[in-house]
Amino acid sequence: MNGSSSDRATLSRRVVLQGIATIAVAGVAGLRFDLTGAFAAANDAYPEDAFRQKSEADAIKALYGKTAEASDKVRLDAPEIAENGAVVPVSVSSSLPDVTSIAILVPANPNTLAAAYRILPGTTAMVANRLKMAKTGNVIAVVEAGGKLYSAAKEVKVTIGGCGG
Amino acid sequence: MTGLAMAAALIAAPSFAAPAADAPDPAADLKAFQKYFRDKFPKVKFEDFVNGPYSMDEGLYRQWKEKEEFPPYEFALDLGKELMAKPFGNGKTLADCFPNKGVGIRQDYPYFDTEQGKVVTLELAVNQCREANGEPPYSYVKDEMAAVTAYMAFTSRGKPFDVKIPDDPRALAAYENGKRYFYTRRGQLNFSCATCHVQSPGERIRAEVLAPALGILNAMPIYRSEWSGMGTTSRRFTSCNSQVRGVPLKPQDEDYRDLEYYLSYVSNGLPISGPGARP
Amino acid sequence: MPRSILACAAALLLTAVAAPARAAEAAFKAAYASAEAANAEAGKLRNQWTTAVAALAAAKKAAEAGDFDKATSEARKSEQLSRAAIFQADEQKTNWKLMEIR
Amino acid sequence: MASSIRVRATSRGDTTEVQALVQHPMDSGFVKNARGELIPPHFIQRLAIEHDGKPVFVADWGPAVSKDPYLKFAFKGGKAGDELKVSWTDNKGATDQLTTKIQ
Repeated sequence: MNGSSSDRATLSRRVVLQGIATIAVAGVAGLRFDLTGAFAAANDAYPEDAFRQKSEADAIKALYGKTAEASDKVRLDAPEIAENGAVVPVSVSSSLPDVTSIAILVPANPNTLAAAYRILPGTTAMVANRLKMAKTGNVIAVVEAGGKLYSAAKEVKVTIGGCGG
Repeated sequence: MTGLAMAAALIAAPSFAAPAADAPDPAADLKAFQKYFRDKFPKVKFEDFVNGPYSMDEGLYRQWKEKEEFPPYEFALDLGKELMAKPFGNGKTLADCFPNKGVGIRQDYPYFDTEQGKVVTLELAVNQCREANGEPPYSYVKDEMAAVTAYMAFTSRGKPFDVKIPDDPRALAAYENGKRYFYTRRGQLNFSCATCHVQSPGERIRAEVLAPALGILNAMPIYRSEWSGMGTTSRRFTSCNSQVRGVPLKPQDEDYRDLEYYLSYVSNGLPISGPGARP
Repeated sequence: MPRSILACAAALLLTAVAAPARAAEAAFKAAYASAEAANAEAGKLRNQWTTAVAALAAAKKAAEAGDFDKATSEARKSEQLSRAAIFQADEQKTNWKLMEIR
Repeated sequence: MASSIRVRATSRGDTTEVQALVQHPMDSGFVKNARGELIPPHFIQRLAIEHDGKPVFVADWGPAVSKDPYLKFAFKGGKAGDELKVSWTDNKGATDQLTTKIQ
């Protein structure tokens, strides 16, 4: 298994930068975020808005209302080279306690958020799925645990794009 | 213009003296063919040649194994089973046309039909059955045809290819024609089937890892990620032709059936592994 | 009066343009006919190239749009490609054996 | 009509592992058909799994999930014979569901 990746260092730097930007914004809009960010709460609707976002930061914000920090307790498994961008096996798991949600993002796609999973009490913090990737780029896993967000990233090379044609 | 460059290259190519025609000897061909691949890939286990590019590349192998946990051809298998048993207008079924109701017989196709005087592939046999019972033929390339052949392959998994060349000059001629088709360069890229699948298996062409010709049909039909769906041997042949920029023949054209006859024969002994999954 | 002069001038201009246009159309027709023949011959050898067929279609489309220069050049390209395909098919009639595993 | 859902759920020790495969085009809305027209988006938005009537897993999907989506997860509890219900809804309002037993 080739676990999460060499890109973690670059990701964490980026997340830190985004974090600074978000704090600035949150100073104004913080209250709203606190109200809308409770993705893990029961009986919420399909997060239509989060799935429409183009950037990683906007998608995470729309989904959770906060920003993520890189963590080696988020394990992201994806191939180095995808056999085909139409079907990229991606799995995410975490050793963090109290995981309530796992989201997977592909910033190179037209819409960044690919899937968001609610991990209910008693459910293992693990999910595997198959995703489309338009081109080479990072896959980002975000895990919500104990009310905070943690992330990991891995670059997947896509030589045959997954957007058809 | 690449086309013109190609034309120039063709014209400039030195003309080799063609080897003298020798008597056809399928058994010797089979031995040489299988030896070539064993020698070229000493680390690949013989039975693994049926797994195409996955036998040649570690990263691909892992992705394949992950997909096999719940393979994408699952739905085709169920549909195939249903279609085999579904009564035609006259009450008969597709299964009635085949020995042992079509179960566990994939390895015997294609065969040379001495009455029809031609090679009958599994796909042709399916449509001959439908038409003989007053039903319209299936499309040769996907959907129902892929589903029923997937089901027949699945029930034959592990059985070694057992294609026979009867003592009939027409059968031998069909075999030789298939071999000719396999090695003949065509299309603007000037590739033969062998260019990719004999000389370069395991290598990447653009993004794809090429499958070895040995065992390539054992996995048919296949779910290709590139197609986002199932495809038959017919689909594989026609798409190969287009990829080298040649206009494909009609599915189940005599040349294609003979090609399938040749390629299946030289893979005799390797187990049926279809339906397969391919990038 | 000035109107009819203008009309006359326009008519003259039209004929002046029309003559070379007719020549271009004739050149296209000839080029297209021989491209079609070459394509048919490659077909008989069961070795048409997709690029030759595509160029032939592009020629027809350009001609229908009245662009005979482009149509002629596409037709000529198609014919050259078909000629190469024919050469390839003839050469491979025996040379396929060079690649055979034995 | 056969169900669009295939499920394999196996209980090992105190954990039940669930794998599901759903037959669905998952059209993203960015792909053109043979005539060059965009195929409108058509994808599953939510897939939910209940164990003996209690929700254990909720998936929210966008169009970047592959055609014929696959999912694997696990939960504590659940034993052979227990009921597992899988249901989905797509962006056009279509739904399907399947109830199976844990192996």
